Amino acid sequence: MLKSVVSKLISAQQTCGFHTTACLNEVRLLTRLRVVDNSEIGKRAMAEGKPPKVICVYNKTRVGYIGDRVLVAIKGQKKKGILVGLKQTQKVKVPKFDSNNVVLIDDNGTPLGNRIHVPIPTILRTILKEKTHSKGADYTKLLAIATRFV
Amino acid sequence: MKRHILCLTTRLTQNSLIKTLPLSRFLSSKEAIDRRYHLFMLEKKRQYDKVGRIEKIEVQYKGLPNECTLIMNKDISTPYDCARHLSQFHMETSALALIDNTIYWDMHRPLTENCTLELQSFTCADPHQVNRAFWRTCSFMLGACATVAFKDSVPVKLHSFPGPDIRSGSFIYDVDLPSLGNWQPTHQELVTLGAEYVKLARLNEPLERLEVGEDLALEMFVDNEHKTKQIPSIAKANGKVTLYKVGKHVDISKGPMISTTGQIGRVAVTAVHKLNGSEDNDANQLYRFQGVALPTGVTINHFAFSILTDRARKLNTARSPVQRAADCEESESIAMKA
Amino acid sequence: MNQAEVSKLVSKLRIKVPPKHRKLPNPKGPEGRLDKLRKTVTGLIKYERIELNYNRADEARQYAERLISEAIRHGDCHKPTMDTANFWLLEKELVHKLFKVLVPRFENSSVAYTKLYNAPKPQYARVLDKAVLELKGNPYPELGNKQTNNKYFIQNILLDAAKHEYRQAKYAEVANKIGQAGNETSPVNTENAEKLNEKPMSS
Amino acid sequence: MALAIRRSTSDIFCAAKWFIRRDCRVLSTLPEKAEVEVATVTKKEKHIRTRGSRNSALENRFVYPEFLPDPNPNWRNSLREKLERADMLKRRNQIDIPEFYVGSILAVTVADQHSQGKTNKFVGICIERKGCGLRAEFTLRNVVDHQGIEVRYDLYDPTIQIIQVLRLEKRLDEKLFYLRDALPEYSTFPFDMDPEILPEGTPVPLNPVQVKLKPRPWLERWERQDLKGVSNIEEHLKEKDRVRRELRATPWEKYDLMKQYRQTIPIEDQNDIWAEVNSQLQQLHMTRKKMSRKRTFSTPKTQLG
Repeated sequence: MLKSVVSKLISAQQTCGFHTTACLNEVRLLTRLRVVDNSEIGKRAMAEGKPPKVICVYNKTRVGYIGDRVLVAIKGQKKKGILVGLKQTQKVKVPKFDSNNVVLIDDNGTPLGNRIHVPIPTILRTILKEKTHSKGADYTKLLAIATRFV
Repeated sequence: MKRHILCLTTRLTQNSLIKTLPLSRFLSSKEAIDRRYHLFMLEKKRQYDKVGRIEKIEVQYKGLPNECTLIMNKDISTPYDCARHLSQFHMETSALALIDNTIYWDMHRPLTENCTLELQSFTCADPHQVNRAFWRTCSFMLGACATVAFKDSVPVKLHSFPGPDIRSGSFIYDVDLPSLGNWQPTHQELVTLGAEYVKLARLNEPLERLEVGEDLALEMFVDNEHKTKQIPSIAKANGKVTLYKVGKHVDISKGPMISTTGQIGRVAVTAVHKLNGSEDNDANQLYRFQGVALPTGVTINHFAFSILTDRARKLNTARSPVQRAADCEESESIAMKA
Repeated sequence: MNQAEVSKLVSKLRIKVPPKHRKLPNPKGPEGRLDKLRKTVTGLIKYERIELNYNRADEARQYAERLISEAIRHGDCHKPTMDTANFWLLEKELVHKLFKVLVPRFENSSVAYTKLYNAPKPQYARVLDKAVLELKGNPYPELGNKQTNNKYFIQNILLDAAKHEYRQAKYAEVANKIGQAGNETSPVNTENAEKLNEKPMSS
Repeated sequence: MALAIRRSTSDIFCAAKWFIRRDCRVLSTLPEKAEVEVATVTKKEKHIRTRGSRNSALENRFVYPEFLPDPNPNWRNSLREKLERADMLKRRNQIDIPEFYVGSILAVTVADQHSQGKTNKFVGICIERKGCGLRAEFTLRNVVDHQGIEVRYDLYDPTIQIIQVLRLEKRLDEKLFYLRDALPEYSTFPFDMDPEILPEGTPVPLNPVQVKLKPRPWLERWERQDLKGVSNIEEHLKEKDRVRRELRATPWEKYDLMKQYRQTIPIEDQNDIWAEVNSQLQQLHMTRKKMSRKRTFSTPKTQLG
């Protein structure tokens, strides 16, 4: 009896039960990222098909935006990285990438690799400069190893 | 019974010498109504049979939805039949027919010759004659209402009603109530009269017209001394008396009248005034019934209608049949006019 | 902010178009909604005057207007318009009526092709609003009473007479007052009072 | 191979380039071409053009769609629209905003405070044009170093320095979002591409290329969108998807006359708008044409030199 009523209700209501809006593609906890530098660990992780996962985003909203520092789990290790390209819709003139790109760094902000093989958004220059404090980590080293800016 | 009445009518039409049956003087009002109704129907049937071979006439209809020519039966078809050929809308709304742009014709009166026909409703461009017919019909219906509203113990003798005067604010009927000495109706009684009126109107009866000879008219109104007095002067012109019938009620009126009683919409019987006439008149218990009505489809604010009813409560100053000594003739002339 | 569609050109409708459509709730969803409206539009084109619920009438009116304006704009040789007419008119002889009767009727019209009236409903009943939807130039008598202000209508005559009588009574009252005052003070004013009394009579 | 041919032709015959270009493109973009369809489409295009030529002002709607206001009456405001149109014309006086369509290849140079040279150039295929008035925007897509990149630009952004149309053409679809799921060569364009000049008076060519999609998963359900520019969509579908597509199909939508009406600006309104801006737009167009003619005369000289 109840079942039939429920089934009737469901058939009457043709809209699907889940929301169908486009997803936001935000970088949050457990998001898979793509390592775009040529660090050894990153290259191996990508080659094995085990891309790193976000386990912490170092900002207050816990949603990673461009230039944010993240903690990733990569090949059983915890590494820090900087988001250098995002899938989610960006502001005007800021490029939107087809994948969420990360460059691995150590605690001082020095990249683990010595080359980035994809383009980097130019806005990252300003963002990283702002984030660098005189006594803290120096993130601008990352810009030095970039091959191309868009 | 039927046969008896038949032979009675044949005698009457042969202008029999019998003046009045003494019995009929003492008919109760209900019996008198029935008798009048039967006589009316028999006369109507007789006139219908008299038509004989059916001839055709051409009626040129003017107006919506388009002009057309209708082939109708002479002396049988009425403007109402023409309206039935057009639409239900025409049947329900037209109140009066205009023949050849000059003569106002009842909807239920047979057409006699080739003519042009216009159907007039209450909302036509010049509704003067329609309004007069409406007011006349309302008076006529008030008489019908007065005859049936009282108990059998109260004899009711209709006197007459003057020609329609809409600007006076009320339609009236003068009724003789000999057994009621000094009756002043309460509000409840007026409401009851109004309800009776509405009940009659809702029956949606057509108003049928018939022209009869003076003798038959006298025979029909034998129980009503006022009418019998009026009839000779009415028939003076051409020996005919025009009668109208609605339901079972038959009364004298000049016409024309509207199509059906259903066209009377909002109605109120507002007052009954005693007319104080001279002592020598036989109708000294004469009462003037007053009311106000609007056609169906006319919507009016209740406040505006209350203004109309308030005004209709005042004594209508139309000429009273008992005002002066020589009023007898006048009242007849009034009745003739009506 | 959306960009306007440019691939199609449409004529402007002469009716007020609400910003959003009505859903006309239906278990079949938008398809069922259009099915409902198709029936109504077909009925409107066929009978030229129909009575129905207000919501559906208002919605169907827009579609009927669009259909007629498309037919006028493109004519009967335009394949997509024919296709649309075929979809909207469930009875196929009405397609001919649309192109052969309604298009000539409305071709030079500068106003809307349809008319929507609010229909009466019982005062204390919980029913949906009713409406009458009609094509202009239909053969039926008009719904609205054009001559509502005819002074010869019986209700207007009655009210006019009542007003006249009321004024007469007022004038008489005023005249009486002045007359009394004049009697008390001086006899000269009585003439004025009489004049006052006469004036409304003449008017 | 294809690229080589194109380079050489562009170097040698600048004027003859357009005639050969078609063939080049056929080679370069690996189209799954349906010849019949192309023929019909081009015919239709011509038909539209010839029809539209009667009313040139109305034709503006294809070239300058952002001059038409938002069709949603809740967001209409005649005064704001008028002011915006005036501002747009002022901006167009300052900078040449050329005619381009979805599918055209553009190069945009913007003033960028973040970059070292203070300017930033991006080349890509326009995959979307949207918005109206001063908020009109377009999106360019390109694949650089095997990384798909999309950049959104405001059309009337004051930081834009040059908008150059490298190849003026249309595609089969209104939006080219499916390029995100297509093989990367369909959206790869070199940054040093040369502009291709169309001869005077030719209609805007329609590129009938049909792209190949990568295997699933996809970003959207492309199979439900009735795309004409995708060739291999059926290969990747399961039976379930086809059933779902049938279930979700909305064949009645093309008959929903009011839905169409609510998405468009009626002719009468458009006529008012174009009457307001048409003369200035024409004037601008003529001056730009003169300028560009001068430039074309000068360029071969330098090349020869």
